[in-house]
Amino acid sequence: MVQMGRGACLRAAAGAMALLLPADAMAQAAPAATLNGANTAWVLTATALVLFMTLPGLALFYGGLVRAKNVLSVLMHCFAIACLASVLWLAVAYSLAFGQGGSMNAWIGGLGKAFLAGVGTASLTTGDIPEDVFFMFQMTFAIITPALIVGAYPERMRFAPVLLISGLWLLLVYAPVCHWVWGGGWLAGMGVLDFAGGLVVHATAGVSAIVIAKLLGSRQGFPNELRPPHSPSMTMIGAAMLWVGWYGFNAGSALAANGNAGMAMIVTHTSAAAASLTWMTIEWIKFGKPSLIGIVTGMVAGLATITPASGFVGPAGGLVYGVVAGAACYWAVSYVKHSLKIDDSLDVFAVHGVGGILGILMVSAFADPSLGGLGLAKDMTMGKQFGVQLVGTVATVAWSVVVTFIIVKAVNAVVPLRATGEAETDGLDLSEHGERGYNY
Amino acid sequence: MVQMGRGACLRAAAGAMALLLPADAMAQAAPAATLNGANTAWVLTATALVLFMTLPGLALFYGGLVRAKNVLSVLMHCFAIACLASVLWLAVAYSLAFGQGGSMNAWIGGLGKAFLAGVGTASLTTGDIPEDVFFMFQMTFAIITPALIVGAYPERMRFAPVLLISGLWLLLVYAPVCHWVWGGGWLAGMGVLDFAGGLVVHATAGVSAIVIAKLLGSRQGFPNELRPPHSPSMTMIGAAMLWVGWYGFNAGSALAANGNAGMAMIVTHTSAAAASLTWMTIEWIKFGKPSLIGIVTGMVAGLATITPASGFVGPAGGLVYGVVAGAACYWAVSYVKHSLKIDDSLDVFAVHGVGGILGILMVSAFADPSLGGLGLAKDMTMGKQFGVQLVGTVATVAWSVVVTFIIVKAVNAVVPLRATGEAETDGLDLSEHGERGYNY
Amino acid sequence: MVQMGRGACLRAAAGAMALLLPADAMAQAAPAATLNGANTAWVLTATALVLFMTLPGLALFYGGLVRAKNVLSVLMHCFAIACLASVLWLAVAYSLAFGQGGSMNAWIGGLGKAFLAGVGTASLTTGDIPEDVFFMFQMTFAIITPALIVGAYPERMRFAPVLLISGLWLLLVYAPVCHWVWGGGWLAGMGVLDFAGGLVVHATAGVSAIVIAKLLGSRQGFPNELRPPHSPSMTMIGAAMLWVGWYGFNAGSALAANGNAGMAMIVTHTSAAAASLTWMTIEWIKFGKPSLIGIVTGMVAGLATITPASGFVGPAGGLVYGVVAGAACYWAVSYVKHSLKIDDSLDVFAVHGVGGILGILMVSAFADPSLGGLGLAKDMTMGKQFGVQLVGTVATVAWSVVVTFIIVKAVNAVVPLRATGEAETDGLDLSEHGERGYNY
Amino acid sequence: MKLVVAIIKPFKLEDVRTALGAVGVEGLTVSEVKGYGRQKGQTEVYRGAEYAVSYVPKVKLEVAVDDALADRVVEAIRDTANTGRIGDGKIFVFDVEHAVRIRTGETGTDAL
Amino acid sequence: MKLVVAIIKPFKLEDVRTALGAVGVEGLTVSEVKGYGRQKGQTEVYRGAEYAVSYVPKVKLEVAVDDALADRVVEAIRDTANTGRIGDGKIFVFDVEHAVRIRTGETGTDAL
Amino acid sequence: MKLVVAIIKPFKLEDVRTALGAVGVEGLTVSEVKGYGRQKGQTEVYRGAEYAVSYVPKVKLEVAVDDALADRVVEAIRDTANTGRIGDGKIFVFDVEHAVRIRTGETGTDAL
Ligand SMILES: Nc1ncnc2c1ncn2[C@@H]1O[C@H](COP(=O)(O)OP(=O)(O)O)[C@@H](O)[C@H]1O
Ligand SMILES: Nc1ncnc2c1ncn2[C@@H]1O[C@H](COP(=O)(O)OP(=O)(O)O)[C@@H](O)[C@H]1O
Ligand SMILES: Nc1ncnc2c1ncn2[C@@H]1O[C@H](COP(=O)(O)OP(=O)(O)O)[C@@H](O)[C@H]1O
Repeated sequence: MVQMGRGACLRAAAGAMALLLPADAMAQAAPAATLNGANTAWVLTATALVLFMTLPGLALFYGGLVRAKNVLSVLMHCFAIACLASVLWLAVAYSLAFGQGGSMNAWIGGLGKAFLAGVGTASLTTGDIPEDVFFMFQMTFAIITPALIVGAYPERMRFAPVLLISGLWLLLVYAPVCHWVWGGGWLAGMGVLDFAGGLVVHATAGVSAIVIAKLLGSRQGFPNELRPPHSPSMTMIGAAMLWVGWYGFNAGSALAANGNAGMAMIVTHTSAAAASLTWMTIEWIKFGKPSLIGIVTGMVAGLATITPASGFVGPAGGLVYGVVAGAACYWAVSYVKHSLKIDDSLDVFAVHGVGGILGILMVSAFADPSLGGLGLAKDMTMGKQFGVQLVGTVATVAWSVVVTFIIVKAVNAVVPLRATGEAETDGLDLSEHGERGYNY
Repeated sequence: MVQMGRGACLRAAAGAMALLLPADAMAQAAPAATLNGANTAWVLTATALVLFMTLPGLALFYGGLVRAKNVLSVLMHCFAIACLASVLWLAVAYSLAFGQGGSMNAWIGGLGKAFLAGVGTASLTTGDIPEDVFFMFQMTFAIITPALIVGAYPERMRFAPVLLISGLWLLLVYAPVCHWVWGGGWLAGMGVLDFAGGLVVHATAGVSAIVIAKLLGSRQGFPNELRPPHSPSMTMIGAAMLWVGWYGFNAGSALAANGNAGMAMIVTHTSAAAASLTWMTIEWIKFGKPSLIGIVTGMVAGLATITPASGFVGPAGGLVYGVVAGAACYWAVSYVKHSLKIDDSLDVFAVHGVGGILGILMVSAFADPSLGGLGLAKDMTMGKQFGVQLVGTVATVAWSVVVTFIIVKAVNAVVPLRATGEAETDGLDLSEHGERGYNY
Repeated sequence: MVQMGRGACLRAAAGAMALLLPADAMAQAAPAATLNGANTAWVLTATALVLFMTLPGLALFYGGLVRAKNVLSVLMHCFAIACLASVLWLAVAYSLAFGQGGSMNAWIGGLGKAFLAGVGTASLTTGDIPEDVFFMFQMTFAIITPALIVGAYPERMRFAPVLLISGLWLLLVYAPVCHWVWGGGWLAGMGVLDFAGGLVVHATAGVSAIVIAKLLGSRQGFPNELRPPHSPSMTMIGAAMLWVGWYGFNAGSALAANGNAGMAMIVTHTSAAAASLTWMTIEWIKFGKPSLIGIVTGMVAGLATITPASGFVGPAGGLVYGVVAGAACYWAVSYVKHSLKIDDSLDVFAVHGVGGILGILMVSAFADPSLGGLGLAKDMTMGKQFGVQLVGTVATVAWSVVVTFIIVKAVNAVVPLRATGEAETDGLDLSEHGERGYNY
Repeated sequence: MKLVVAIIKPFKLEDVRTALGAVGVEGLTVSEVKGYGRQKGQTEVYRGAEYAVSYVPKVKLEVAVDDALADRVVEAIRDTANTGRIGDGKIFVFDVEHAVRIRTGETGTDAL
Repeated sequence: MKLVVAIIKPFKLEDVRTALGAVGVEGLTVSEVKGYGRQKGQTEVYRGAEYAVSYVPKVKLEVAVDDALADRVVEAIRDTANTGRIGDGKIFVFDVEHAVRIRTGETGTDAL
Repeated sequence: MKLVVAIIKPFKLEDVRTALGAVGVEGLTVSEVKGYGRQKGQTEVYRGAEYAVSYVPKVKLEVAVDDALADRVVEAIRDTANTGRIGDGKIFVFDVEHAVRIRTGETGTDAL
């Protein structure tokens, strides 16, 4: 059977824990497990890489795409969300996602690990790394996921609702779905394959993004008077950091420094490269001018799409993933903007939502050894696995849509989401944060 | 007893060496120690992370805060200091800090390890990592500490004195204090707790900064005609890099890839997040507009403050550290600027000095298991530990003030510190370096 | 005998493989080799560091040096080359470089490992790390080397030939030379010392750069109406990232987390620092104004020069390397620009070509224990080693010149290399990519 | 010939240009300026200190037109750039003694 | 009405604005320009090659004033912007035919 | 005295300055502007959507000269800035009522 990455590790760990012991006795209760320093070293490194994806990677990627008068507000969104998510993760969200939920465990973890109760420096879990290291690694995922959604609402949402929505979303959307898939919940039980977050990260964020964008309304002048990104270089810097950091995201999800991590890195990298070249080629053919914004958008599409599959497919699978991702997300961007006319401003749904879901569904084929994959889950056939993946997708999408809808409505009842027309004209940097991006 | 991090490791190693052997026979003389590859891998990584904090992290953090006409001079200061400190570290400073000082060893290491004499690729020290790796890791601390002081004197100090002061300061302030605390000196002997540099890094730099700022005088127009930071985005990029790099700084200081490193990373991260949110909240309440510069300044405060405690306190301690750091440093910034009227331009003292000292003193409480800490040093009580921490603080502050004062006076006698009024008006980029920051 | 780094490891591995087994049986056939997780963790990390050198490091370093109207085109070159090289590396180039070439093995590897055929997650090679990890690490070298050449032709070459030339160059220049030196080819057989790529990376790129620059012709107004770099800060950010990433490049080339990696890091760092200070001092003496662009150019010179020697020389050697690199490359920049009058616009030859070759030749002296080195290859004397190094240099230079010349001529016959005068005036950002760098 | 110079709020630029097109203006020149006047700049905060920014970003439009058209151009700008709030800006009209189209050497109204 | 245009050294801007306030000027428009003249730009160095930058950053001030005030405005600028060193800049005065405040439609001196 | 204002293509700036030097101009002021006219801006593409940029970067030159020199200055600009393609730009001449050199207080032609 293929090595199943984080999902499997956690299910095993969670199961053992449920049966055997109170949390604070955990380290002793798993006598076979001894610390693997090498794996720990790699996961510590991967944690730094994934934090780097949000701060400053994603912030710059998004910041360069907006107009100069809103650049700081976007950086601020990413930064403040990172801080807020970190505190919430420590307080309760980690426990909800990875704790023991008792009778509710199929749906949600309990509060037993709130504030890391019972987790000492000697606690090991998920195989052979310290649980505190695993906690940190997972925290960086909980940071980037709500931050991805920032791309849906820049240039017009006020700052207070940004924080309220993000915080609630982390607790009510991210934590449960994370538990279902990686925390030993019902999707894990069905054998869903999601190596590094196609459902947990990209589908949740992408789907919620389009819901928020729809409810919030478009920016002034959308879609005819769009302005080009104020700083494509800033966007490229962010994109490059995302690429590098994604090594930690995907190869780190192997939770081990071995050939599996290496292969995850290879397919991640390959998909990014192939998707970039695909997007570039489409633009070249269509407009005669392949753009920098285009190639890096393709890169993100390639990375988001391979994420759920990165521990399961082989190099050829990585190539196919990249080509499909580049083409599908290219098409989705136009579709959302011009057919649905939704101002999901930085294309979070088209890139992360579409990419993540595509990656989840395709994995049932490309994980199969016949297509160069490393193998499906035990006792699975392509068809059966596809069914499981589909169930996971539908459930994740439905939950994300409904809960995000409720959150947005509730927050809007307390604080109006939308900046005034004048604040929007002046730019959020000045109106919300009292600063200007460029004082040259 | 709590695992004591670098300080303890080094004391042990230094002690053994002093008793047993000439330096070049060291590897053989510690037969029990065998290379731990995992720990080595993590410290190599941490070394890269800490270099990244200075180049480009800190340089950008500071560069964005000054006016556009001085941005290159600030980048240049950080870069040139990094180069100079590296060469000096290799030449003598490492030996002064971590070498054997013989009868003077309480105060200063000797010159026995100048130019790494006797340290081969097979030498192990400080537990189970190669001494050359330890040397490199420590070098990155010796790089960032004098670079922190750059924030005290930008926009008006000439370049030659920047180099002279920084070089002398490394040898006369940093190296001795580092020896006292981490190199087996008198403060180590007293059992002072300073995991990753509250005294060695932040207190020395912060206190020296305000001395230099006072002696140098204020920028033209201070404090009424201050200009806002020319590029808050640049500052945010730098801040984000500092955060990521700080994982190496603090969790790397565990010198091991284990749960201790993981916990150090958690409390570091938590303090940063909590301090950021605290600073943001204060600004929000006071001005109605939480700023990007504000939140990232809070972040640095949180990180500087937790640094000495990062190997000793638990997650709740990290939260408290962050809240205290955010509030105290916020207050200190105004106090220095408006009450003391000292133009410590980028608030090095208010953030690093105040934060570092606070962190050192608070550790005596928060390291205690009763407050969720991992334990005090052997045979210590909270009160006794506080006494030791206080002695360490007073000694470090006094030494930094006196020696920095002498260095500044001496250098000023040779080369005038201050740029001419015209050079200041034109900006140091053109007048000192013949370049302009923005040729758009 | 000194530990010989990647070259030796690969030769050994390649030799064993040639004798014993078909590639897909490799893992089993080397029973003694078991996975070293610590080394794997470090090489995974180093891989991320080296990717970071190109994206965004090198891209920014180069992007800041051109005029504002061409900045995006330079970033695009680096990004697209990275993607293209990645796909080619997977498809055939890795196999050409590191595969078994059978009877042609002295010259080129075969196609046996095309698309990683036969390489699973369990395959080990080159000592004790998984071959897929080794493949990824090497890929990042194959990405940066053609990207280095971008500096020869910015602001005037069209985008299609950039891709064509880069792709062909990777296959026809990089892959063979890489095989000769690191893949068990004829230079490896002679005992050439090239730890991390003086010949393979810097000499090939530097020499090819000047050939392309010569054939392409100069930018309008060269050399009298040169414009200063449009963003020295951007260049400095890139430079700093290069420095940090170079830790992975050189210390990662030890393929192990041990004292050798540590020493490689030390000499790498030392050479960078010394070369920076040397360049700065020359400018200071000559113009009275040491510049930021100057100091970071010195840094790159120091890093390129130490690269081939980084696993072989000691700290003092690192210092000497740095000083020589700073002075020699400083001189070479002027020589190429003003005497040869070749518009190798960002000085690729003067810095990488001259630096890489210098480093290769000097290693025969400085690897010797008498000069603080870690030892020459077995049975070598300084003189004999120098002969070998010279042969390697002449062969690499000759091959690079001839093959690059042919590639350029061939591509130019299909697609004219040069942008029209008007496109050059407007800037390549708009004319080739339909974007502008700065929309403030 | 006259040169009509208008200092307006940046976000009104597109409306004004459209309006000018409607009255027959085919070319104009735009630059970014900073204005000081009744309208005060926003307040910026920097590490706990608040300070006022005296200058407000404005756009300056320069349109050379035939004497006959000048009044309609002034009117068109006034009507479209108006928001009724302070800081809407000013229009100044100058006499142009001589005009040349560089490409053709045409002068006077033909140069426009 | 007159338009007084002054090209001054950037660091003198605040002093000049204050001085103009003292003589009764309530609004003005500022833009960044590059000047070429007797004052030479600083020398920049790029990788071993030195080259002169011909242009010097200057600030351009435009103040529309009532005829009666024009001379005092010119004087105020001259006195405050003066450092006695080359490159202090120039003042030019133009005749304004017509002025309109966009917000209210007021014209002439009322527009200021 | 006259003020000659020219809107030209940026890459012609150096040539024009040299030509002006040849006819005796010793100082001038330059600013960056965006032009709207017959010449259309380039098309930009953003994530699959193409849109036209209406404005073209131009450089604005302002040269104050003695009446006697004005015609030669206009001619020099016209001849050097000309590429024969649309978008070459315009020259406008205005009357200057008064000029002052800030450093010395010299007025009129002496101020230049
Ligand atoms: N006397 C003046 N001369 C030149 N420009 C002026 C003058 N007064 C105002 N302006 C310009 O007009 C803009 C708007 O003026 P302001 O006094 O703020 O409001 P309003 O246009 O409603 O009177 C200013 O920002 C400035 O650019
Ligand atoms: N003939 C001119 N027309 C327009 N602007 C000019 C002219 N001469 C000088 N200037 C402007 O005035 C500035 C100062 O002129 P300069 O000759 O350097 O010194 P000074 O003002 O002391 O005579 C120049 O930088 C330029 O912007
Ligand atoms: N009526 C006008 N008033 C002011 N500036 C104008 C006017 N018409 C054109 N311009 C300026 O002249 C530039 C060139 O004009 P354009 O119509 O493109 O070509 P041409 O100069 O060949 O007629 C424009 O970009 C604009 O800056």
